[in-house]
Amino acid sequence: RDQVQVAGSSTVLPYASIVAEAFGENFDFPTPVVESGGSSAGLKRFCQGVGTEHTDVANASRKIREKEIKACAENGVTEIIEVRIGYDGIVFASQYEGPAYNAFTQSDIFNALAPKVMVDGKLVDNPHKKWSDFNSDLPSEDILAFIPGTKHGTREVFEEKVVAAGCEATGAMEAMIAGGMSEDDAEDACLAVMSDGRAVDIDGDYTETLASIDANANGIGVFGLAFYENNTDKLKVATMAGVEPTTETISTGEYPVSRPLFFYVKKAHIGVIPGLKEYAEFFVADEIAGPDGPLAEYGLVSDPALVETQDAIADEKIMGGDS
Amino acid sequence: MTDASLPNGGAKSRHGSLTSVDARTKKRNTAEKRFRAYGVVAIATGILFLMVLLYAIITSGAGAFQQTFIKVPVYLDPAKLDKKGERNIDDIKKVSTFGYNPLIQNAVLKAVEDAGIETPLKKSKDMKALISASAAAQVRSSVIENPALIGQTVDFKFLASSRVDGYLKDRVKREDLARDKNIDAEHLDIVDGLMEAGVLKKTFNPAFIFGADASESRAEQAGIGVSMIGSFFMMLVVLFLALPIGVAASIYLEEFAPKNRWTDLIEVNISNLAAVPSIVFGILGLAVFIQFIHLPQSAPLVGGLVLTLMTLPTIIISTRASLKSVPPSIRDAALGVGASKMQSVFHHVLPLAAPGILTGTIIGLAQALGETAPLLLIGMVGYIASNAPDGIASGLLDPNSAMPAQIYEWAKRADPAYYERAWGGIIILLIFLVTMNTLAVFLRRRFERRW
Amino acid sequence: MYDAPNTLGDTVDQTETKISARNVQVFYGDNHAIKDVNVDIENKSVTAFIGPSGCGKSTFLRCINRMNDTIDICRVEGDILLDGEDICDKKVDPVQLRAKVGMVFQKPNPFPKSIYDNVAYGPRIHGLAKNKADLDEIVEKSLRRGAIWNEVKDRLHAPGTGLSGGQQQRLCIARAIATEPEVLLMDEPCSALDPIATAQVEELIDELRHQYALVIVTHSMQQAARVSQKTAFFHLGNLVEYGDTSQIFTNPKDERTESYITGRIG
Amino acid sequence: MYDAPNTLGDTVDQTETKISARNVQVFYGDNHAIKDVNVDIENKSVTAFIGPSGCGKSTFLRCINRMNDTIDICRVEGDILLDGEDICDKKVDPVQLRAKVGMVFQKPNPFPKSIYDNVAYGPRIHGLAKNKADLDEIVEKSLRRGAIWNEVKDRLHAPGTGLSGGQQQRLCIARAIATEPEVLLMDEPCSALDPIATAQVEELIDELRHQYALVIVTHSMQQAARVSQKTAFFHLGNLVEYGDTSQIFTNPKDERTESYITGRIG
Amino acid sequence: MSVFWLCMIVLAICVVGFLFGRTRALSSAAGEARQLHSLPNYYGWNVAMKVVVPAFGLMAVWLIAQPIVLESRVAGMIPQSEIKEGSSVGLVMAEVRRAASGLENAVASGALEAGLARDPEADPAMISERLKEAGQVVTAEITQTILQAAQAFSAMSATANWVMTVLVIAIALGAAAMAVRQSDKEYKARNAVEQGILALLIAAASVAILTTIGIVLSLIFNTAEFFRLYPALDFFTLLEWAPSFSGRGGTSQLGILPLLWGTLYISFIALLVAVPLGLFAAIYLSEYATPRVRGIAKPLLEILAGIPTIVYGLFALLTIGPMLVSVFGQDGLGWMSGGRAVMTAGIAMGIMLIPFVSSLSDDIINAVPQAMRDGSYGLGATQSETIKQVILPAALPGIVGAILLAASRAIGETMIVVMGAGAAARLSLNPFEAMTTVTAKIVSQLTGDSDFASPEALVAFALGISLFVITLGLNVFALYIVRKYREQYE
Ligand SMILES: Nc1ncnc2c1ncn2[C@@H]1O[C@H](COP(=O)(O)OP(=O)(O)OP(=O)(O)O)[C@@H](O)[C@H]1O
Ligand SMILES: Nc1ncnc2c1ncn2[C@@H]1O[C@H](COP(=O)(O)OP(=O)(O)OP(=O)(O)O)[C@@H](O)[C@H]1O
Ligand SMILES: [Mg+2]
Ligand SMILES: [Mg+2]
Ligand SMILES: O=P([O-])([O-])[O-]
Repeated sequence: RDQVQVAGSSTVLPYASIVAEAFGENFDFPTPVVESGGSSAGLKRFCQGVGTEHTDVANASRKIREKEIKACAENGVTEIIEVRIGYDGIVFASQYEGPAYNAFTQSDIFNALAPKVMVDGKLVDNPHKKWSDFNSDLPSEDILAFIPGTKHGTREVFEEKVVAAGCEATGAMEAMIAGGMSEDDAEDACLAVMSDGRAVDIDGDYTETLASIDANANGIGVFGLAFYENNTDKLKVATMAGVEPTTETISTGEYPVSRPLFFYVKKAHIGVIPGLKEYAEFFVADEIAGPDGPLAEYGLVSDPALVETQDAIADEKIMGGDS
Repeated sequence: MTDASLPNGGAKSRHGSLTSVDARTKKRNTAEKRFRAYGVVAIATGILFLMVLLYAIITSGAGAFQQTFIKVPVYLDPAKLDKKGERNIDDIKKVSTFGYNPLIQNAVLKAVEDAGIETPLKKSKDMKALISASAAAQVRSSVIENPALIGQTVDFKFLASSRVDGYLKDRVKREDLARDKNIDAEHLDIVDGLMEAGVLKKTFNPAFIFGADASESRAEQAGIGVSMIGSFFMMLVVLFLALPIGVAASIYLEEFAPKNRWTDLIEVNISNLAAVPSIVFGILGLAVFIQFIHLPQSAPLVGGLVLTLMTLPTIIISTRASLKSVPPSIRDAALGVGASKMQSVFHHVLPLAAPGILTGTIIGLAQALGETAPLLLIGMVGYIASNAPDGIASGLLDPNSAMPAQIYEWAKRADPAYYERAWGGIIILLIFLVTMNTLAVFLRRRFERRW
Repeated sequence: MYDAPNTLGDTVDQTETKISARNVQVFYGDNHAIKDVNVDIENKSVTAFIGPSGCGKSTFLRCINRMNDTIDICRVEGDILLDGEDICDKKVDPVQLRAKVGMVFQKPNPFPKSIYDNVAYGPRIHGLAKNKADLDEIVEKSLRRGAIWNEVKDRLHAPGTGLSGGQQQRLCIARAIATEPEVLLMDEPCSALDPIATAQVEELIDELRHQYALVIVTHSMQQAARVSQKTAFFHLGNLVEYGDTSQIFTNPKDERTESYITGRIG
Repeated sequence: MYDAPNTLGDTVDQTETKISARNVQVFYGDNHAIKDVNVDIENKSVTAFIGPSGCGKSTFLRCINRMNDTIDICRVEGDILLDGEDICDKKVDPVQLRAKVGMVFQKPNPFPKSIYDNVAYGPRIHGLAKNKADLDEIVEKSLRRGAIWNEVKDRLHAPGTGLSGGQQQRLCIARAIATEPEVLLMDEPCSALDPIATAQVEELIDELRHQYALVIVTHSMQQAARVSQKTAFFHLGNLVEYGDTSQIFTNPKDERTESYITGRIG
Repeated sequence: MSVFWLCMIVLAICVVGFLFGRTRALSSAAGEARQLHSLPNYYGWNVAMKVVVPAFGLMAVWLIAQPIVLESRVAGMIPQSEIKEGSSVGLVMAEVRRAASGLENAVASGALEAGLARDPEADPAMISERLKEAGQVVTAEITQTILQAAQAFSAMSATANWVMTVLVIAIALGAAAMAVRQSDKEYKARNAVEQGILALLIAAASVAILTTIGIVLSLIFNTAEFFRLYPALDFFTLLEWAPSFSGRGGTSQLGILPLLWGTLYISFIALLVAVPLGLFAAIYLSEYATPRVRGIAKPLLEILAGIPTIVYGLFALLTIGPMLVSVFGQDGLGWMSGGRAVMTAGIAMGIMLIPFVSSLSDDIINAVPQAMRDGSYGLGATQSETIKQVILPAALPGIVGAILLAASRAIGETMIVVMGAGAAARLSLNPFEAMTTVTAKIVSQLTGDSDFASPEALVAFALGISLFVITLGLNVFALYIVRKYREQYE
């Protein structure tokens, strides 16, 4: 095998494909093959062993987990280089011509979608039917949200950074604990989303969310920033807690909903698979992953700590080790 | 002996004139007409759905076959491209595509100025939005191929960026531009001007049919050709493995295998394999072909093998059904003149079962041609921008994608230009399918007969 | 015991015409199988079609209940009148026609169903039985008349295709008479039967004759002589001679007929 | 013209046994179709099987070339020796057996191929023709012997399934003799044939007898008397009587035989 | 000698053997083919078969075994110290192989002298430099051990190749000679060849069995792992499907029942659309339509099976869904709240499945002998009565097969479900509600973001096995039905 083999997250895939293409154009190495298939599947193949029949790089839209590292090690994949390439902003958008969903807070989303909410200081079964039922600034439209399905890592971010935050902000969490729940249970309960059809899980991709929004004027959808930026003719974005999602607000951390993107390199393959190290270095080079590079242009929120990452790759620094 | 009593007159009264239809016959005839009408309705419904789908596909995808190009002369500045001036290929190679961008942007700006277009965009960097990011690579590779070009002004035909292309195809509207950070209204003024000047043209784009995939940011460059070759090789593998293996297995099970619990089990098991979700075949393929047999990843050969396993049940089920429907008297006739069982099967039964076998093949291959999920696990879905393979071996073993996978990828990508390409890809996939089917349908017609 | 031709049973006096064919031509593709045949078949009598193999007897027989419609390459011209009505008329429903004009085929073709269902099939579709008991009775009666009841009464629910050749033939006869047609066309109904069974079927034919018109194709001159009142002799697609059976067998007008019945042409 | 039984042709002097069946039993599922049959069939002679419809003639005939193997529910017990070798032996290749023991089935079953290919099939798979011309010759000769050449010579490439019933029957006879078997089993070969064609086929049988062993099933006592040297009478699955044809027809030992040939039991 | 040429030589021996076998058999019968036991060509094929099978068999075994044996021997030469931390013998061996092939290629292209390439004392740095110049891919500096290993590897594989070539050719020739000697007029060549073909047929049939074994094996270990992490009882009895992310602890509810219900419901609706439409279409095509209409309509319908499912998914989402909502939604009957519903997906899937039923059934119906139809028409049955009562029962096994195939496809479909019916699992009787299927969840859990060692991801395998067992049950039932009602014509 003489090309680098990459597999994993479909969120990272667009960026990886841009890099792979440029890599193929500028180096004599063959263009790497970048497969999609999901973070989990990518890491699983990555961890299946060392050797040419296994992939060299795994893209992931989340950090590798402890259990996975352990599984990797059991198969002999002990040295892994972790590379954070930047952040994915997660935005709330709706039909451009649709109702005026211009500004949300975490509490709004919680009030709209959680099964139990605070009404007049009491924890009750969610009585809200329309957005305006709890926030008069929002349009008087039936609540309908297209949220990522449970397969997506975005769902986790959505639950923790939006729903749970709203839970806390509205005081629902306190009320739950006061109602006799343990703190852990209350935290879990805070993540719940109603399943009566107002929150529609989308297991597919953002295109599917977009199609759903197209078919439902009153719906709001959860998108990646890059996807939104490419479809501004159809979508309008809402601010979250008063902050407009842009690459700048996300990279400064002002905008609250985002997640880091990673790729993992199998160190044992460096020096065996031609071009592997060069690819990894190229990926995080300033020209590519910097704030003016093509990745940022496409919608990646570039990592302020990019230099550290570049150094780490140059040194082939592995996770949890110091070699 | 025989019952001597005659039927008592009932028979006569039952039959009237032939032209006057009695009530019961009327009822039966309406039932008949109704039955026949169901058939017509069923076929009409099927074809109506087909037409609706085809209409949707063609209207959404036709645009993908045209592309906007910009023709500009580019000055290949030696000061930028070969600082040492030695025309040493290694030095030239050191200049990356990023180094070529300014040259191209300058050239476009010059073309804009030459065309006499009034625009507030004066900087060459502003021209970036007009042309495809592929331009730099295009220039770089022609320079590397022929370093002598350095220092000359060479005419290039660049792809316009997907937004410009979208503007010409009415996908990008001026009203929406305020929010689009990729392109501004002023750019569109330039586009209008360049079009008038004949520098910018929308023409048929063979690269869509023959080209390779491109990255997310270059929708205008992407083509389905290479993945079509991937599909082609996979279909070859499927056809040359699934058809013979499927037919052979069916012949064994239907004609030779002893009829006992074991073969019952196998029979049920085969029907059951048809119900195994295709992605599970992907899991199997990854484990067996890649991790156990060490075949290369992302290879059409592996894809073909996985799809073969997936298609086998379809072919086996249809073949067995048609073998079963050959009347036993034909077999007896052959055995009676001293043909062996094998000969009777191959000479008589198989030709009579051929239409059903071919139908199974048509449907099985159609399914295989359109399948994505198992390819996800053996690495054929994603960004696989290989070049067209240069032989059968490399066609089978080099990384490649497949048409449905390519379409599926495109449909997910953010740039709306990809959406159009996805439908365009579907058109090509269907043409591919129809070509494949035509052959089989033609063969099937030759074998059809009633006895 | 099978000696010179003689006519068994009483003669039927009425000579009402049941079926009359006028200038019937049949083509299989280019093959001109029936050439300009004119014939009047009488009601309440048995007409025998004789002639060498391949001369067109079955083809003509199949015209009478329009079974040739089912053969794509087959084209029928001319008129065939049943009770004065043209059966080829567009208004005529072939289904009704076939209910009136039953047929026993040359090759026995039992349905792949039980023996019972084979016989019950016709009565069921024509609604001849009011209830199960009625149907059972019809089935039993038909099988008895078809001279096969004794052989199958213990296996009525075994498949009809598992019978011997002659049994299948009788089953098909039973099946045909179960629908009580007015005209019964029988294409070599006794070809696979032993003499006794043949005699039983002939008895059935003679019995049916009192009510219906029957046309039988046979290769046995004796049989024709025994059971039929009229005989038609076909040769190479032509109806060579048609007349009273006794006349045909004792005093044929055409020399081809004579040659055939004396065994000189085939 | 069809008068009392008499044996046509010269008698053959050798009485070598070609086939001998010992305690043959056949079951179709629970149906005991052949009961303990013992019989010796002589070489270079014609043996006729007679008996009422459904008595097991076809079944027994099919045992001789193991065609019953193809019926799932059919079970054969006992020994059948061909030239002293047990044909049911595991070592015996049924294919070779069937090439030696040809068969004409009761229901004509031409292949859905051209008439030519129907006949040429056997010679082709047995390598009987060196070249095309040879094959043409074999086909023509077989069709001539099958008394059908004149009717089909202009349409050799038309499908065999488009023939009339009697023509199909003769085609199947031609197909069977084209492979030149040593033993020929014919299940009612003349059932759909007119007297002339029947006479031609009988002539063929008589001709073949000088070289081969033939077994024919027939319902025509006259035919049995005309062509066969030995006759076996089956009844309800039993071989009731077996002996010289002349003896069986003139002086039957068993009263069932007598009843049958005089037309009393069926 | 390359494998390709070796194959060619074997094939050549095969052809020659074929001719010899044939000729010898013929001459043993003095040129009279009829004296032979089998047709002359069978003698030829007999020889060909007897050459190909052992020769290629040996070659295959050798080619599989050689690298294993050689690598284990070469691997023995590599000291443990040479294998870096985190690397493996496999990776080092990959380097050895690459170096070996680099050396060979370089020698072949003349960039390196053969003597130098074989010199174990050669300077590895120099060698790698030369190799790079020769355009060979070398990734790391070649160390002395690797170079020596590579040289040994080259040498050994050259010898091994040579031995294999000789052995294979010898076996081919020997087998050919033996088989040709066998070719006597008494020899049962046809039986031998047919035995060979039968073996091939059996091998083909066992592919299906091996596939099953493979599927079960590839699912079973992960399933076991899943049941270690998650109680089986919950999996089979919980009425809820709500996976959460394992990062947060075990609050996932992974009950298969709602998914199973969705699967059956959606498939049922799909079949409700596809079976009547497909069956009536098949009946019309085979019994009523003119050959012209049939010749056009049948292939047209078959295109439906080849349209990518993503198109059906979009069609469901954008056309069928809104259409249903306008009738059954809030503005209409009020049964439907969103476009995504069991109905939506079921209808789209049904359309896709029409040709599965129509085309296969059409062929089977067409194969029912005309005599059956004649028998029925002769009794005065109408065409529809004939079809319903004679033809369909006779064609039953094939039609059930076709329907099963359609059902299987419905069960295995994902894209249409995800886009048409949604991703949320629900247990409800209302066909206008969103539900999802087992297959859709297998795909999404397998391609999702959750930790691959977590029950949320592993559940995909358990779902796969459960579905396998359940469909097996359905198939057994179908077989039973077919056996019971089958009517076998002659
Ligand atoms: N395939 C079969 N399955 C079950 N029973 C059968 C089958 N074939 C024949 N039989 C039965 O076996 C018995 C003998 O049948 P066989 O066909 O041998 O009769 P036959 O003497 O040839 O009669 P015929 O003169 O009518 O042809 C009959 O009772 C018949 O019903
Ligand atoms: N389906 C067909 N296609 C083409 N030709 C046919 C078809 N059926 C019959 N023929 C031809 O038409 C002519 C008359 O056939 P028909 O079946 O009427 O003969 P028949 O008198 O019934 O003969 P038999 O006594 O042998 O049954 C024959 O030459 C025959 O070959
Ligand atoms: Mg006839
Ligand atoms: Mg019989
Ligand atoms: O494909 P994802 O893992 O990014 O959802």
